[in-house]
Amino acid sequence: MTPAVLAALVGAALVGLGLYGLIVHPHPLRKLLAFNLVGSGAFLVFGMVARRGAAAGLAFDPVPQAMVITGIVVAFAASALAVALVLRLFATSGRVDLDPRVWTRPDDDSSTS
Amino acid sequence: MSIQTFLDIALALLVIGVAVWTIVARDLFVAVVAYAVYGLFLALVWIRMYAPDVALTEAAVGGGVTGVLLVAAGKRLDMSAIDIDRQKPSTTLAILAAGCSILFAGVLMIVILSLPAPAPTLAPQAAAAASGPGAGLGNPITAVLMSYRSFDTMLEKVVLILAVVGVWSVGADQAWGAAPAPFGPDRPYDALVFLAKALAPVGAIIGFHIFWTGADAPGGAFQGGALLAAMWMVALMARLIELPRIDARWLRLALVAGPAVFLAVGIAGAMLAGSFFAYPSAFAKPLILSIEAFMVLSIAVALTMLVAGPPYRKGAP
Amino acid sequence: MIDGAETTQGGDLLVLAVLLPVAGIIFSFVLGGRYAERVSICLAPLGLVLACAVAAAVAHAGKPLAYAIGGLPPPLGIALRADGISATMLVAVAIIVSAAFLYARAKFDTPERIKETRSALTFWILLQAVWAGLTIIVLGGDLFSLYVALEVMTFAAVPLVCIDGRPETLVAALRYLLFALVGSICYLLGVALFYGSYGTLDIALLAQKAGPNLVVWVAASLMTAGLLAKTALFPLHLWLPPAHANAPAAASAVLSGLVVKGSFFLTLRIWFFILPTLPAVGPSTVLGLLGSAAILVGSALALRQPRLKLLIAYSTVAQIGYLFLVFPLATGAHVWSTIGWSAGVMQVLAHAFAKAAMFFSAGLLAESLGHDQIGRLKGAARALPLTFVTLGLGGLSLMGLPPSGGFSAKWLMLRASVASGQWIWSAPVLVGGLLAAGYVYRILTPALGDGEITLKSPPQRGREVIALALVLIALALGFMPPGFFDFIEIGRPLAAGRPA
Amino acid sequence: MSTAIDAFTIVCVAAGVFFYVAGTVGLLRFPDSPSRLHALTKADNLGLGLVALGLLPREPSVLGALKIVVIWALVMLSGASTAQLIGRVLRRGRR
Repeated sequence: MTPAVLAALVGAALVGLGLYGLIVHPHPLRKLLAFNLVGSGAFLVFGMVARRGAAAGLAFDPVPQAMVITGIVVAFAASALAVALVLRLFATSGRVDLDPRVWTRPDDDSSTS
Repeated sequence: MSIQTFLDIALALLVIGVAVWTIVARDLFVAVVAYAVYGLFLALVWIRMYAPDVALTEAAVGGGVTGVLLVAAGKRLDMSAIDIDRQKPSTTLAILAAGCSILFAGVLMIVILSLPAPAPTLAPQAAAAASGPGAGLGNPITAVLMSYRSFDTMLEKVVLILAVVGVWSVGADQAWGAAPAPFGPDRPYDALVFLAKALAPVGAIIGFHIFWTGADAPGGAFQGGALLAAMWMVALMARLIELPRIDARWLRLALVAGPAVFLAVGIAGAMLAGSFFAYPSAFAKPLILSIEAFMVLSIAVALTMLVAGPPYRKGAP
Repeated sequence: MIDGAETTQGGDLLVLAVLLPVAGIIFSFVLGGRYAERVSICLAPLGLVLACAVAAAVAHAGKPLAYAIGGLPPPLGIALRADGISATMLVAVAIIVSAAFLYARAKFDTPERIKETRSALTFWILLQAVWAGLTIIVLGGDLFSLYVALEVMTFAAVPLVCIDGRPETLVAALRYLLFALVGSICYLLGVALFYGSYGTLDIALLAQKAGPNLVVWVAASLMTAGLLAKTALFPLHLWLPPAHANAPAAASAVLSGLVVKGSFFLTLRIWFFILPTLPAVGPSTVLGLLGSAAILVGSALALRQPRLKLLIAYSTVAQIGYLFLVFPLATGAHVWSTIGWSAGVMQVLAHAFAKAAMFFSAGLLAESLGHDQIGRLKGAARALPLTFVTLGLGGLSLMGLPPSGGFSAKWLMLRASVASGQWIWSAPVLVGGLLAAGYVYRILTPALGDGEITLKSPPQRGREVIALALVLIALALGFMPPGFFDFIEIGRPLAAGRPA
Repeated sequence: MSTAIDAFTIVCVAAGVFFYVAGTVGLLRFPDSPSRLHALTKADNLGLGLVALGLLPREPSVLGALKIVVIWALVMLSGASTAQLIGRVLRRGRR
């Protein structure tokens, strides 16, 4: 087994681990951490694909590596947006539950337009 | 077993161990710190995959800036975790989740091991193209990002702008136009001030260096921009400088500079080189470097503003 | 050279169609304030003209348009392509987004003497971003570009949901974001596996290379699962109703009518364009069953909602279910699969226009009455006649009664299920129609009855007309000439009469 | 000549690794946070310094050697500042 395949297997394990965290943890920030684990696991799979494509004097295929760089930046932007939402939710309501039952009021009269 | 294999396996176990810690940690803040540590180890894995560019990005963006973002948020949300963590997941849910996750990871592993060999690759084309007349860049990743997949790279900058708009949009109406909340206390520790004064200029130079060598060696706009953002944040924490108002014209211009110049050069390519986003072959390298210079600016500003959060005014709900 | 890798005549139009909204975002962000609104309003007609030009060029050429960006063809470069269905979607997107721009002006204008407001600036930028994302999704020829486009759409749609800042909307937005992000990562894993197998992400090249093997099955399943989370197909629909019901009406219309169709469109791309020859009876049946369940569950829940916007949002869950019947009804190179394909496209269009019109009307109703409680609508039809005409006509299309696009779609679905001998799929179509009649009836009956209604503000004729215009398009879809159904087959592999 | 350089490198790096191990043992075994911090910073500064010193003669270009020195200096700077900050937090916590 090459280091690249090993890393991809680690990536698969990280994806599984992150999924578990996403399902089990109620706190949105914990869910976000779990999502980031899933994301980095997926990037490792890309990394293996890049390393396996080593050819023509290059130690890696640059195309998937370029995609990982794009992906990392996008994942960071997503984290920033999620953090802003969680902090605002906490500031306006004092709680961060995602459970919809907490937020449904039987006499909801808010007019949304 | 060679020593290198041993080290690889040890690193793999370490990464998984820290990841498990992130998931199972009791305390929200501990989990966040574990994640920041995880980002650093992951950068080592990327080095072992012969991906120094990704390792730099992962260390700077994935570990560093994301770490700052999450640690700051974790500190402010510590209180919120107390009542929500009491809702322990039921054992059935936990077992079900574990089963699903193991199944998912298992299938993924089987597929990874059954990928075809020899692996398909675009490396020869990319290598030829990067050093060819079209680009003249020594770093094939920069060539791919800035020339062959320039369309994706431009869109990704648009994503960053949208993320900034999204983060600003959750602020209070009354705070609109103001600066985000400051990074640190009004009277920062002397040690931090010293660190910022000593580190920020050196770090900024290194950031520019990483961007500049990115054309031919590992590095580039993302990594350089992330490092500049980190240095700006250090200076902000020490309150050497203050965050700009979000309606400042220069801030808006800096945020769009990268994609806007990219777009302009792309459209000019239609007239000068016969195709949208084509570079005239004589000017390919200088054009790419100048686009990247604007991108470094946009990335550094966007990352910092994303960590800084929405505009803030005392007393606004 | 491979077909579809070279730039064709008229390919420039595709790049312009993508760059127009992107430039709009950049200008709006820099100029700020009320210029964001002006930029949007100026660009909308240009976008519509471009979309029509693309459609005309595709119809004229009789084959897909393509543009290799930077003159660098795939696999190393990226191509944009427009075939029959993407040109059709492009026009629909341009019309509905333009309508949303016009409709939103009343609510999201920047008042005089204020330089810039939070909701106005962000709303206009984000709505243009939704437009940009959808444009790239329908024209993109590269699976990774499509990933970035999906993210553009997510980053635009999520803040739109919580633009009014109440905690409920923030929770809805956060749930939406988490679903969408996990969906993106699943999609991305599939992309990695495709690249690892074939060394390209170009749709046309993959279509030539991909064959039935384990990696392809898993990659396609992962991508489909991720896209289903974004499309909100049952049982991944939980995020949709609160998100769509809480967004401002102009945004809800675009989210419900178009954004969920964006990720659905990519599932079509995977199964009908990349893997058309796969013996996909199993996956098609699963998707058909999930769709059927969505129709039943969504409709049943719509019957129980207390608020009009929630009802319409649950109706979206049901109508999304219909879309997935296209998989069992159009997979493979059968004579009847053309009928199934036409049915699917018709359902996409009819639902997009009808649902946008209904959300516009629900927004107007809520502004005029100060609430949207269905229990308190007694006599509202007399006070807001035009709004209720629109709601009624939209309901007509949702139920599948003639003459409407909804009727054509459901009629074609029934025909395809009969022609293919898969009678089973006619059951959800028929039951769904009955349930839809039930929930439309729930809105209209009290409104048409007697009752005292006090309006907080008078009806706004201009905005009512915009909603009415959209619903009239939904009805007009029922009269599409046969040429239209030939048009949407352009570029589809395995289209009837020309197997690959 | 090259043997001498090799020997120099081996000695320096081995000594550096020794300080790392010692620091890590201290981190794990010392009873309270200030003494753990003490062990850690000493190990980092000295250990990394020796490793850097050992690698210096192997670097062909002056620029490369300069980079190694800068890395060492940066780690010392950040290590010292972080230790200060952690120490401050600890003192505040005890009060």
